[in-house]
Amino acid sequence: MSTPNAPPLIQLSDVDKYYGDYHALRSVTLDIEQGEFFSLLGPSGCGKTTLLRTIAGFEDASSGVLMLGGENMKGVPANKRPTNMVFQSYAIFPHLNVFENVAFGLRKKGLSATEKDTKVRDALAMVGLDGYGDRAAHALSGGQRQRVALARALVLQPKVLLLDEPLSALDKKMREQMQTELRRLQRQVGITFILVTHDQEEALIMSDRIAVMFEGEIAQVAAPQTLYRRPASQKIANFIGVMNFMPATATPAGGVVNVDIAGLGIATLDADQCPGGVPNGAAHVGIRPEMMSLLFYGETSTASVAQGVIEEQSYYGDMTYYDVRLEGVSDPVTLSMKNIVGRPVLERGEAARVSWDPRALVLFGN
Amino acid sequence: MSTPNAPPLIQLSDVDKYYGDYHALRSVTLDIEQGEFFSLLGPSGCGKTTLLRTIAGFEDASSGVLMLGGENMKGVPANKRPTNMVFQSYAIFPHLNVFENVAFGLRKKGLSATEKDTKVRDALAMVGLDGYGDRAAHALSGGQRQRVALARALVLQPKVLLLDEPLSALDKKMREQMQTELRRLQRQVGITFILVTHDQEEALIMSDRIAVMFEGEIAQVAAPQTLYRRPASQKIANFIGVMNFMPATATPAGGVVNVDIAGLGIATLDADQCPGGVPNGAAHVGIRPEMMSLLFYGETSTASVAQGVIEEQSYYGDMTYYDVRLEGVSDPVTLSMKNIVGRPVLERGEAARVSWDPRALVLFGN
Amino acid sequence: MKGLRIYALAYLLFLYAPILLLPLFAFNNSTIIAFPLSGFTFGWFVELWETPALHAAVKNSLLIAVATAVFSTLLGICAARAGAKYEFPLKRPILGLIMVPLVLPEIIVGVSLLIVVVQLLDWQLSTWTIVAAHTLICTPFSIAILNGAFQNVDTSLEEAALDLGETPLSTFRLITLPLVMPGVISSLLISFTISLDEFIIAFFLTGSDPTMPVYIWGLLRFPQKLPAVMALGTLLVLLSIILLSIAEYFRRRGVRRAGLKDTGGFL
Amino acid sequence: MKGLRIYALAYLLFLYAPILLLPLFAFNNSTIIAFPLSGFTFGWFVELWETPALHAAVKNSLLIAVATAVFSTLLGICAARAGAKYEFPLKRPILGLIMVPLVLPEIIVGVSLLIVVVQLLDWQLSTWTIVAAHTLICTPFSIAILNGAFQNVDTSLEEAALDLGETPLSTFRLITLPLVMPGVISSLLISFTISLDEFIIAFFLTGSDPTMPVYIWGLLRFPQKLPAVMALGTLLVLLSIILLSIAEYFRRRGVRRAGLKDTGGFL
Repeated sequence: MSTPNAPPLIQLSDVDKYYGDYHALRSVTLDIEQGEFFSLLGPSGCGKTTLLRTIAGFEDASSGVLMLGGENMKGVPANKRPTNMVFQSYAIFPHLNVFENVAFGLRKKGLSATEKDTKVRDALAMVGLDGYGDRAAHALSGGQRQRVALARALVLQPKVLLLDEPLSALDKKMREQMQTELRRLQRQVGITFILVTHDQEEALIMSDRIAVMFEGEIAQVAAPQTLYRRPASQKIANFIGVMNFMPATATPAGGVVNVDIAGLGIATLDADQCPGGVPNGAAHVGIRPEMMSLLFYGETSTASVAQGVIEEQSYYGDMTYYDVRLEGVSDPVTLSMKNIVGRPVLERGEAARVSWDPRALVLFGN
Repeated sequence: MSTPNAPPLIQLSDVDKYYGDYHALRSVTLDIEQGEFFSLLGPSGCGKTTLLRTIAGFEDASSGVLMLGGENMKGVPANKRPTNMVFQSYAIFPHLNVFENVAFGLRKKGLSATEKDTKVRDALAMVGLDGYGDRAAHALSGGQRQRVALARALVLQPKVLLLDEPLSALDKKMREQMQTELRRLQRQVGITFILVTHDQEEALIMSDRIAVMFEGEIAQVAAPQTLYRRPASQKIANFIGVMNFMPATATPAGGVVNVDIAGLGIATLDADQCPGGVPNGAAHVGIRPEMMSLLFYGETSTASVAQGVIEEQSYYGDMTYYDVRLEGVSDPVTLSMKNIVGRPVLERGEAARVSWDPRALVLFGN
Repeated sequence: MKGLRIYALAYLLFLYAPILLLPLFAFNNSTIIAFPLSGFTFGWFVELWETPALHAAVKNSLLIAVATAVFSTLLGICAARAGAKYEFPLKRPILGLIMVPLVLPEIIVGVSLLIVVVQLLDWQLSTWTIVAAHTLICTPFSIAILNGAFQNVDTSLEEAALDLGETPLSTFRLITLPLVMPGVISSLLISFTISLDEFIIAFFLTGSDPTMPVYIWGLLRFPQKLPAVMALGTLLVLLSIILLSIAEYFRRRGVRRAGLKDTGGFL
Repeated sequence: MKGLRIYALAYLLFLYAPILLLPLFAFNNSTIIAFPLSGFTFGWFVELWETPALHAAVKNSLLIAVATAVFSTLLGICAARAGAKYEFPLKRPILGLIMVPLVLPEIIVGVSLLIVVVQLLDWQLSTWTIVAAHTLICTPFSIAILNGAFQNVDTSLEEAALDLGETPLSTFRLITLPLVMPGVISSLLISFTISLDEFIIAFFLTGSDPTMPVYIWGLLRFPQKLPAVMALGTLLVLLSIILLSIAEYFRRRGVRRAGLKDTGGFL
């Protein structure tokens, strides 16, 4: 992270982008700090890749200003910008070996052969590919290609490293490993990383801050825990994980909000439980599955409790997900239980008592 | 599920399959019951698809016997077997529309046009595609193709429905939805489903029983909860979810086993905590991440407790995963905490107290 | 780059000028091919229409082209299916050797065919000897096209049909054949075109009935027939454009049906 | 299906018999082409070697073929790159029209070229008029091949090079060109072969120096020269096989490099 009074490394003000009639970016305004791990998260077609390519210089903004390191980037082509990119396809040059790929960007730096050699070697060591210099491009696995792409970009010590869904082509185990490594690498080199992803879990794990995008617009910018706990809208809440919504009536009452949840009664929420603004009248309360619990055989709870029946059960090994139909509530609610020793897994049709803490509720306007 | 004394629908005895020198199936012996949702789970190249294609009749076993509904399938071609398959690519005929695709298998059944129409309509309704009959094949989304493939197979009312990684081409949300639907469908039609998958989560959620395969061999056949809680080997434990392993010394003592875990002291385990057999001497104990807990500010526990430092933290929204270095233990252990209201997320470097229940330990021979 | 591009464009225009001149002189009211143009006429087309010998040559050429297209496509289907489905010893070299006529001078093919037919087999030269010869030079093209078409058929579609109760034969009829149909049509069109255009083999093997190119060759002895040749050429350019468009249409449809990305290749 | 396959194989053998007979009579110790063979000889090859007029024709043909290959490939690169990279009005029709000579009878092309060159432009016929004409008929092939090659180049590779500091020009030189090289070599080989084999255009446009096919045409007036033609044909079959193998090698290398599945297409 930067010192508090340094100017942001990247400043986007009112950036719009049209392709013909299609409005790909809608007045995007965003600051990204020096040294941050920043993610652009959204469904496919939301404009996140267009935004990344605009920063890289492959697309020109139709209007608006993009400042990078204090300089206006208008008319500066990709090859003159202090950014480097890791492409979704990795874009490893197939006719060059690993060393030549990594050394490619150093061609015009006027380095001696020894300096070049050292730099490439260091970059390969950094991504865990020591000794792979002579390997042909087509002999690399997916994970290795991705590392070569990283080394090739990082060897130039850019101000910003841009990553376009770099992990989407990898299988699950490899993806989890690379997530850890990318985080470690970013802490090590201290360069600003901007990651484009459609995977909310990936964004949550890796980022310092996340910008959620829908249809060319930025919907919310926040740190992972804030984004998950206090999503600004139902749409965001649904995109970042799972949330149960129940219709309710909200009555603001000085600092707090009284909420009458259909079928479940009254609860009193703090104003900070309304991240999208305090509603008045018809509203929805949301609650995450892990914030509700099943009470087993005579367990008691100081929190709110309701009676219901288990409608569906999914055993995931570490967790069990239940769809529970609560008395008086129209739609079943989904809740998750950690499978610890001695805790049974209930089956479909069994009666269930569900408890939750009103502090876990989030209130949204309709 | 079948009545207890009915013979198994499918019986494989000592089935081997060679491709030239390559030994794809190694003496597979397996019974699959009438009405079961059975999964073949394993990494790619483990022979699970070969096994499925052998049951379907696309591959001939090199040796061994395959009985289906009490009949030996030797020499019976795919078009004469009472099985139908949903292919990984869905194999929707691109030159036929949805109705024609579903009606394809009915051609030789000698049905009247009205009967055929009713059957196809019912099959489409069952998979939620009412009114899609006129849709061209190329105008379908991935999820819709998969439904057409299901309807096309189910309309023939096969004894066994074979599914070759049917969900691997779908995105995450669609995959989760189809998992629920496939389960519902199987309960509804009561046909035996055999699912091939490399996704352990998918197998756990959907199956009545799972066969885990490695390198052409069946490693374990068990119900999901048994498989997850009592894996027969470290390899299986690692493939089905995550498990921490710690070196230990085992001393069997009549019915129970005394275990000395390096750095953590003595524990006494039941014989049923040794699913791969009771070891004597050098061994490993394993424990799942969700079976360990962090103790916060002054919390106490009746279970075993150890001191440590948090080395890595991953915030997933509903859960937080911690890598904790415990005093006296060589490798860090991974544990997971549900993120409930009021529970803080600890950062890297913070001190941590970890508790676990010895009943959660599993003991493996070396 | 820009300069190079303009230069290339100019050169292309220069190259294509002769073809652009065909219609110009086909409608020019003068037997002498020279600028300035002297007036507009349909006369040369009328002359074509009123020449029975040309009609016979065209009919003969069409018959040969259709027969060649059918034979070479049938052979192409057999060879491509064998190549796509079966493994046999020396598969690559055999399929490679089939391609040899593709790159052999047609005059050599013509001469050796003539020797075989006349000197060794002592057959009468006829329309069918030309068909056999044209099939020889068209088959490699058919195989190349159909190879691509058969390889693009997803094996799991054929397996699905078997799984749904069809025999191998009915699977081929109901699934494989409709899927390779765009390739079949491409193959028919291209063999047809090659056969229709081919001169030297037809010249050697022609009996009493000349093909259209051989007939044109005969016309060239008479300078006053040149404008009629230009008119005929214009018609052939039009026909070529139509055939190309049809072939391209089916190629694209095939690509779309197979769910592949259009890589814009032509053949 | 089995019976049909055997029939197809037999028919293919029958079709290819004339080509298989070429080497047979090339080494046969008799001026008469007939069975039974009368003895083994290298004589016809020696005769070829000792004919200076043939040497001149071969040299002329090679010069024309090399020049044609280079020109049509250069044009093909420009057109294919423009097609792959830029959008311009009427792009599809223009790229389509470039393909017209591909399906036009060569005799028509030959005649109209002759008219343009001799009657309209009043140029001397020379080796270079043949080169221009051959470039005209080879360019469509070059474009078709190079189109495929350029479309297979992943745009992100070019973007990556830009991103790493290269200019568009150096990106073309360092990335694009090496990646389309297999296509370039294919295009060179195929234009070379077409030009080397082409007879009718060369026949019309040839000045004092005949090309090899035109020279062979001349030989055919003398029946006693036939075995020498067979020997020459044998050499050309060998050359064809070598060229085909090289082309196939580079095609496969290109496919492998681009990381695509080999769909077994030939061109």
